[in-house]
Amino acid sequence: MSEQGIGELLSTVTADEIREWNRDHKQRGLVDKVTSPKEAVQKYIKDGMYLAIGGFGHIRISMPLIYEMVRQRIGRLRVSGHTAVHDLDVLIAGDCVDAVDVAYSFAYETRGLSKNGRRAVESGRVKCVEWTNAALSWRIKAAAMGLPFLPARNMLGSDTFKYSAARTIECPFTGQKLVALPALMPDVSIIHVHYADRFGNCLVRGTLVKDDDLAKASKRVLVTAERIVPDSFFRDAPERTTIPYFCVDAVIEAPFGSHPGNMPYEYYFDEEHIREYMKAGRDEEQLKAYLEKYVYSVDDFEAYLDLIGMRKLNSLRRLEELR
Amino acid sequence: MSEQGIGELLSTVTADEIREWNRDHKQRGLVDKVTSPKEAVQKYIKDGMYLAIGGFGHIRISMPLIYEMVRQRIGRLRVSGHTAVHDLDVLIAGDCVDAVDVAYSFAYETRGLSKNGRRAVESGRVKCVEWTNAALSWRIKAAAMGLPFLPARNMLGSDTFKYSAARTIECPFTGQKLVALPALMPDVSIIHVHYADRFGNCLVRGTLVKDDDLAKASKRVLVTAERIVPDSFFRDAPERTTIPYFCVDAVIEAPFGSHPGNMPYEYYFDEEHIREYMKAGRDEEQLKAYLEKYVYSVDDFEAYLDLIGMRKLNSLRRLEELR
Amino acid sequence: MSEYTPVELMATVASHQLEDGRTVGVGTGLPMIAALLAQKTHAPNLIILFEAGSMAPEVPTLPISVGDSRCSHRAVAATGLAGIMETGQRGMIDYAFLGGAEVDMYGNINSTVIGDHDHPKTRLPGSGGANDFGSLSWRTIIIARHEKDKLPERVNFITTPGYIDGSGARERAGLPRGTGPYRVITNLALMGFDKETCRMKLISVHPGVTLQQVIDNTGFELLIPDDVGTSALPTKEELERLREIDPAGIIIGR
Amino acid sequence: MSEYTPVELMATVASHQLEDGRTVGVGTGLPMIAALLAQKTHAPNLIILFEAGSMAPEVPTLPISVGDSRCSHRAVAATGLAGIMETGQRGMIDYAFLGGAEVDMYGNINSTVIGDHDHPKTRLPGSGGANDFGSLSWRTIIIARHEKDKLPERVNFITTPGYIDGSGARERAGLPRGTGPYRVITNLALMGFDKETCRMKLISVHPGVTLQQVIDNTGFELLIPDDVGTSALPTKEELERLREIDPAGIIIGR
Repeated sequence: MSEQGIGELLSTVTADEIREWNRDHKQRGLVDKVTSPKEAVQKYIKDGMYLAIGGFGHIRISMPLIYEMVRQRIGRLRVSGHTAVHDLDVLIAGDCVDAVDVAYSFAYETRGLSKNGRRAVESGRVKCVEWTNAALSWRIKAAAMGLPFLPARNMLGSDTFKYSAARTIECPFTGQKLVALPALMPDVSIIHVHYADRFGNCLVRGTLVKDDDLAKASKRVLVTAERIVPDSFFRDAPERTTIPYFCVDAVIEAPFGSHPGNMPYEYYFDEEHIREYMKAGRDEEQLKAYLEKYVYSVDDFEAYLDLIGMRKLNSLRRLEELR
Repeated sequence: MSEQGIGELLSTVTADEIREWNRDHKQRGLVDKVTSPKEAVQKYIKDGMYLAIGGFGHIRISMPLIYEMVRQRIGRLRVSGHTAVHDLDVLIAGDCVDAVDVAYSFAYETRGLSKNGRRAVESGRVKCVEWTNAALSWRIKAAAMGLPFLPARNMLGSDTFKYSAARTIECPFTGQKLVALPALMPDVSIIHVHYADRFGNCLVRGTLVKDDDLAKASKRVLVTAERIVPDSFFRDAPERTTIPYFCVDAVIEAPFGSHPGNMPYEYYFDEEHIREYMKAGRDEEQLKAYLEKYVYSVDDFEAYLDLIGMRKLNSLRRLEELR
Repeated sequence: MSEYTPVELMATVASHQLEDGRTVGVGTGLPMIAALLAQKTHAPNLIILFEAGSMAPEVPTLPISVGDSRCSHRAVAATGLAGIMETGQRGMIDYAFLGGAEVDMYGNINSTVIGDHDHPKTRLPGSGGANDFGSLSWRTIIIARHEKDKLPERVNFITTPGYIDGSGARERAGLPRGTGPYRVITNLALMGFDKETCRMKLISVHPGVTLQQVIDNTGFELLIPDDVGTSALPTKEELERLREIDPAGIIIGR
Repeated sequence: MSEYTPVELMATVASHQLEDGRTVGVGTGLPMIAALLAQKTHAPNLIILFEAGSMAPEVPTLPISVGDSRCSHRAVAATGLAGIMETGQRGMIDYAFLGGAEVDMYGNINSTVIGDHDHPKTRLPGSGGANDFGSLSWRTIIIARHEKDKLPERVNFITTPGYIDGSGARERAGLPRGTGPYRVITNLALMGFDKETCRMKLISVHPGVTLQQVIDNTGFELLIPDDVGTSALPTKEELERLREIDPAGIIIGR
């Protein structure tokens, strides 16, 4: 008999709904999609949407779009927390988030737990449904494949399963018990990449986390890129395209776009800034002051980088290159 | 109620059997795997095995290993026919094959049907089970993912389903009818790639067909490569590794290894040679003479290339480059 | 008016079915010619997907295989069979463009076998990606020869499902809703499908062909509406483009 | 004998559990230190996999995250979460190396929540890749603090299943056969699991620690065999290597 978790499915979709969205809303032709964070958030991100973020929480995250969501006071988001770190934490600080599909959230890995994230959950302000990193990846892969679910062998026998919205099924060939993971089609995803062309073809260097599948699975995909390159970059060696252009709705040029996070091959963490943020997170007032200084009172991401300063940014490049 | 095809499952495996094979037989360490086609076939390919071939039937196929199987008179193979063309046809000519999981087989695309392949099926010498290109890809992906099956939405309502060994299932979330495709774990796969290092890391340029999944899904993987490169080639940009070394059991250097097939970015089809072969295929005696000349009476693939000649090989490079 | 061959006419009529800015999964042979022609005429932003993994290539010369290097030439992305068919499964492929040895009144296609499956009279190549494209794309366009035994009431073997046995049958079988055969192009006529019965229905007869010829060469009762038209003649420009695409006449010379 | 901290001892004891030529999926913090130490001592061909997608990297300096650029430095391949966990699901990951806030007598790990799930006393980060690694790898090695409430009879919340509630429970739940917790390393002792009952069993007590201290600081009845040994002291070479791995003492200085 099928078992099922008691968690709420924060985003539901059938296989035919996936198909019909893609038929009716995704542009196929090669059109120029270059825009700004401000316009992209205004156009594509609404209160109450289900959001997924590329990268790994504090590595290769799209900070221009995260700051812009806070600046535009987007609210009531549901967020996929597959190793969410600084990305989710800033959105929680900006009071943008109602619920999280948690795999790893509210913490900063070796740096410890986030006071801000914990406070939001422990006060009941942010609701949690439990999953795992692989489970969220496979849920996204299901939507990318146009399937209503994928089977897997994780989560079984755990409270993680009990507090999820997964079910169990039997393999039709072997009778083996498996977990069934429902497809996850985010309303919008934001992904930071190394190179993109103006149509939206993207290359990610280093680990991919799940961003190829995420781009295929999402209703809308907003990409920020360290550099915009001519499309010949992709056409000359098409095997290196991580994300094909027709998945992408907006392209934004954003050097240092993962700051204060790490961008593999480009720059390492700004530990000083992350410490400043985490320290502010201990207290609501200090956190407000942090947001006032770095988000609300700056016009855009470039003005934010000016606050950080070129000397610091260059030092992060040297740090990344182990110099 | 579950429906099921009447075709024979030519290769069966459970999820735990996949795991236990990989635990007990796949080398994890970085060891030098460079060898020759002769030794690789002697060591890893036995009569009656289930074989899968990388590439696309006449594009990026491993001819050194195909010729070597014919030369060593390997028999009773069952073969995955996901766009099988010249690869399968030569094995049928050499009487190596008993049964085929057919997606596309016994034909040469725009060049027409193969007399040799058709004769083998119509005489009852080679047995067929029906699948589709995507179905075989997803069956292989299931094994690569360590799953006993994958759901999909193709094959339904067709005689292709009826003469396959697929089943139907219901989605546990939506009740939607889906096809269930059983995992396929080939006993051995042969894959021709652009670059490999001595440990077995590989890069495939151009279309991948399904060779990343195939390398993960197979019990044994024998790789031929246009060029063997130092492992720094992969370590300098790890996102370009198509196949990680621990999937691979043997590495063979084989420039022009897809001849007379196409190798993207390297050389185009040798149409003259393919015509010679297809013409020989009209008649058993002529086919024997072809095999005698190009396979049995040459020692190895390099001696075969000498029969083709450097002038021809160089012209195929120019043809590929549209010069 | 220029001279043209029946295959050239099929190619031009076929190319007219494709819309600009849409995606199409293309099979070997005439479908490939027709898609390339559409790109060079009314649909420059038609996006071609080839099953071996190529997305939006700039095909430089006529390919021999849907997986050869001409098909991935200057593509924007190179993936694999699963990558392409998952793109279709999630609803991103608008048109599938397929050939077939037999096509029946419900648009079912046979490319597997004539005669008994296990003791075949003629073994054909099988589905390849045809069943996948035909199951997962929104609209399937089929190219076939117009002869009684190539257009039978019921195909010997359903390799690729059309409307199977009529209205609602695809959805009952579990296939994605809103999909199915859209056009059939033969050497004699252009056909579509009746919305209600899902049966094949004449749209236009090719120039120089009579309605009676069409009826006589169809192996089932073709629906004939009142407003049957005449297919457009190939234009001079179309014929020039076709001869650029296939200068050796490998396909169009057949 | 050199001076060493309890964390350094845990790291060396942990590193001894890893075999050369095997694969290990490694979590953040002490597991990472222990795996890097094993590579620099007895297991140079130990293959590390990090969940964000890195395979067999040459880690140059201590990473902050399992997904940062130090973890994919000169890797042989860079894939993603699914790529790594599918490698585990198909049986290619020999060891998983995890930490946890609570570990119980059956090796179940809690890293999700203390108190009621929906109204938690303490919210922890959740599974991350721990449930995946712990479900899919052959042998799970766990690092925990040896205190009564960190080693309870039953964890508050099973984030990552150990033997659940005893023999056969993993297989009944559908988890891959032949998998489960293998070792638990604390600041006081090294423990394994009884084959029959699947309960935690003492292997060795760390130097300077008494058996009674271990018993007093365990929140359940630990199985104590007759042949309890003493854990090996860190060697001078091991301590030197450790201080090369974490020169700032970020982990080992805790």
